[in-house]
Amino acid sequence: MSIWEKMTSLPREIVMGLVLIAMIIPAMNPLGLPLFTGDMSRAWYNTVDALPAGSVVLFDVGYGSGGYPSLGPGNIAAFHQMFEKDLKIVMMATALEGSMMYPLVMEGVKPEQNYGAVYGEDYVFLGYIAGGQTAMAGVLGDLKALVSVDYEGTSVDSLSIMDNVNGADDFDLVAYMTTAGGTAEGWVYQAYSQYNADVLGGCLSMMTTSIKPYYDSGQILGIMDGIKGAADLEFLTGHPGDAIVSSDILSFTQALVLIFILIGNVSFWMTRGKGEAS
Amino acid sequence: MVSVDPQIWIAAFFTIAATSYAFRDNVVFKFAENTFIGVAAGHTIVMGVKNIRDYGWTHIMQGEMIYSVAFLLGILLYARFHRDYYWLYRYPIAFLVGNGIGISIRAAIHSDFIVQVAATASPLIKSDALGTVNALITFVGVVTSISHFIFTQEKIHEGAIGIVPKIGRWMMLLAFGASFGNTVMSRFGMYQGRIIFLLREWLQII
Amino acid sequence: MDYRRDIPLAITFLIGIIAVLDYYTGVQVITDTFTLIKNWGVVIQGFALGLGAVNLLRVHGKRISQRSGGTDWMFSGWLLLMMAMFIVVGLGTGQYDAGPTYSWIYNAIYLPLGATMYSSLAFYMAYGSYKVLRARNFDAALLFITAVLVIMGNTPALAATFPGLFYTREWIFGPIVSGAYRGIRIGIGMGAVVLGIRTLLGMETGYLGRR
Amino acid sequence: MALLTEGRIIPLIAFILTWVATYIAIGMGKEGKIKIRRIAGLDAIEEVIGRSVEMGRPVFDIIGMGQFTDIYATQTIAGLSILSYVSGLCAKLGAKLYAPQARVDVMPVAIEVVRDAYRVEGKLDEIDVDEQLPYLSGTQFAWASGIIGMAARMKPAGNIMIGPFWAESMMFAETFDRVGAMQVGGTARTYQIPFFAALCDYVLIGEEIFAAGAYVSGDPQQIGSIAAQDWFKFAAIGLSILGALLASVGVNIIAELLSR
Repeated sequence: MSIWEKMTSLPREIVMGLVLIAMIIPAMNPLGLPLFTGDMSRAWYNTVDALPAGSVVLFDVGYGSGGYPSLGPGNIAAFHQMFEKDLKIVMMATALEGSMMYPLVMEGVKPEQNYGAVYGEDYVFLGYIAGGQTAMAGVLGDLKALVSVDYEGTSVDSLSIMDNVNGADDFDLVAYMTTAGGTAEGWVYQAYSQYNADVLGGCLSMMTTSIKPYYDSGQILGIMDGIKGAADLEFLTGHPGDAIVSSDILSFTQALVLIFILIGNVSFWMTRGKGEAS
Repeated sequence: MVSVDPQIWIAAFFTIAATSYAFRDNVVFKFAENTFIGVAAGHTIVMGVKNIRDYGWTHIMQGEMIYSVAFLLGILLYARFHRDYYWLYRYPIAFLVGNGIGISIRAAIHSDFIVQVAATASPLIKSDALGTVNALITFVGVVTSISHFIFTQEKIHEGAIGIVPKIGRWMMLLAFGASFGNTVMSRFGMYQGRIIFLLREWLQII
Repeated sequence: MDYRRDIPLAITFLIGIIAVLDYYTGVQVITDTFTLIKNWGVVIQGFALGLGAVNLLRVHGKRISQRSGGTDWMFSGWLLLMMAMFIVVGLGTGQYDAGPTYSWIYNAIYLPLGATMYSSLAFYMAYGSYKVLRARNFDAALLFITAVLVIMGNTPALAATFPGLFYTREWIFGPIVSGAYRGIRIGIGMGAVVLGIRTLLGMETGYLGRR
Repeated sequence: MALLTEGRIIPLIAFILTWVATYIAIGMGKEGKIKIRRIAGLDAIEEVIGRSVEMGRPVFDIIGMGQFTDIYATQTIAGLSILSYVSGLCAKLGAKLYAPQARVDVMPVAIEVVRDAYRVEGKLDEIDVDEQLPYLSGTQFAWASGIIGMAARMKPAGNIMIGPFWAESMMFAETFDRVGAMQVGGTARTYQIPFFAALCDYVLIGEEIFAAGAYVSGDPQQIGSIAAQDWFKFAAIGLSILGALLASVGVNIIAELLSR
């Protein structure tokens, strides 16, 4: 067996083991490289930045543990910006695990300590609402007919932030972060097509291409493109966190993947016609 | 210093157990997988009950008895497990399907068809050369990729005009490449969170 | 009339039509009716969340009672135990997902499993990219070019050294992705609408089950 | 309050037209007035099965984890149509078919479909559904590892994956590629198409799976729906070209009209 034949089929354990090492090294020794921010995340940042203080945002925590490593850091950065701008945030979850993500995100933002925000006045979490698009339509339609308590069971009538919030017309912005294709499209259908609302969407990088058409046509005003978008938001808002740390990990792992792709292709062309058919 | 918090240790164990599958299927992974299915189902039940309480029961408590119809329909879902009365579950399913379809297609025709076509029907000539080139590429991409999915007119896939759907296929393959590349980032971006957890919270070396 | 079949089809049609009319018309009585339908929908969906658990109980309960599949039944027992633990802690405290004990077990067990299960595909992805991304024919070559360019642009260290790579990546997400995916989006949208209409009209009855 | 909501006149017209078009097209489908072009992927499927017969190794047909009650039902139905076609060819040419199952509600239909195909060829005794259409698991990773295990043991010469697929698509495509199987993949879940496009010898992109399913099944419902969608695609192309040309010379009439 020639060297190229060996190179064309390296054992999976070797490839995967090297990838694991490539993740651990940069985590221990961060490089702190400069960051280029993408169009879509800058559009997200600018849309929020343009809102006057006191504007009300409807925010869907539409992901669970599977999406947390990618979307959690972005969510924290997004909330930093919103609290800093003195916006009021009405949060809900269309994902089953969304209500478990809420405390994790809030631990990262600490709105009481950092911004003097008060629960019930400046932000509220309505909890998980089942039904996907039905839940979205319910909240945007006649909110109080559907929701009467927040996620801890407190009556919404006793929370001042909800006094003037009855449906889509009272939200100045609808934003979501999700791992589900149906949720990403659903908010466009229910918020944009139904109420012509301003929508921002955050999703995993693998979904970005599929919801990009909505961004091009102005149905979504900004996209937070997975971990890259999260790093952009951390950078733009000036609150560096896990996403920027992960940039270094991405550098190492993806560089390694590129090397493997190169090996794969060179060895493929060198052995072409020799063993490929069998 | 390694963590002494039992919660962190349990989490670290499950992180490593779930990762092990990528290298080889094994009994520890099987244990982790069964745990995962169990807790996911448990969590779903908890959220289901809370959902019924918050959005159904509270209404009934406030005297809106009409919500008891929703309770009846909800309970009928479980008729599917009965040998003779299984067909009763079709009533609530029919309700959910009608509502789900109605609520999505009424807007889909606007979001996915009208707005998208309107966005394509925009000037091809922009103020700068790059803008014009980009607009042209986008336009060609839209028209040719739609034409690729026309199945009842054989003629557009033959002869000289057959190049149009073919270009559509090539454009889509280029776009899929971009999607593939982004997915690589997506997966690594997700796993890095676990690495940071293991090193920071469990081993406490960063 | 077959009340096992025709009534469900009529329900689907009626509810779907009210949803559609609510969108296109401004008649108050329709809007009010549809608000009620939506709110009922949320409640029924809450009930539907239990279906999966009942299925699990049936499958794994059978496995345990038959002691089947070598040691498989022990795993089944563990699975049901874990399910029971979450239910007891969640419902028993009366605080559901907002309770501290529930948070503790969630963060110890569910969170690491959920976060790792899908992300460990990263390793597959790495090996897959090595085995797969090969310019073996024209189609694969097209995919290969943009995939490699996007990975390079997404690699912060490379982009910092050669900014052009980052802008190339941004450009690919411009006209190329926009064009092709808009075409795909139009197709998917119309497909969904036509299927929806077929279902409302009772031509598509798969959801009724095949028994 | 106005009877019709403002800004929704064009969407309403489009909606009614879709309704009418679907009705007419399905009627035309029933009368056999619509012809669907043969998708190149179907020829590839024949080649996969022929190759398996030559090599004396089995063929896999995976239809995914979709159910009849979720929004991917049409993809599952397309997958079942293809399964029927594949099992017919396997019966005729003498290839051994494996079609592992993941859903309890789809499985009985799949078994019927396969048995019918073998019955038509008069070879019902050559199929053992318990062995060849096993129920693996309804859980994603358990199902994936079950199929990966089967593939590693049996070294199939061909693999056909048409239906709805999730993250397991990459695992399947990679595993079957490793054991040297020729693959045809197709799904309308756009997120997963890149993996099939990269790994399979032939890929059916998005709606091609519906056209392929309709072609092999000859079901007027499916054929009619495809025709109705085609009419709208022509409209989209026409409006786009006309609109873009007019807009380029400063007449923005189409985009304005569409926003009514």
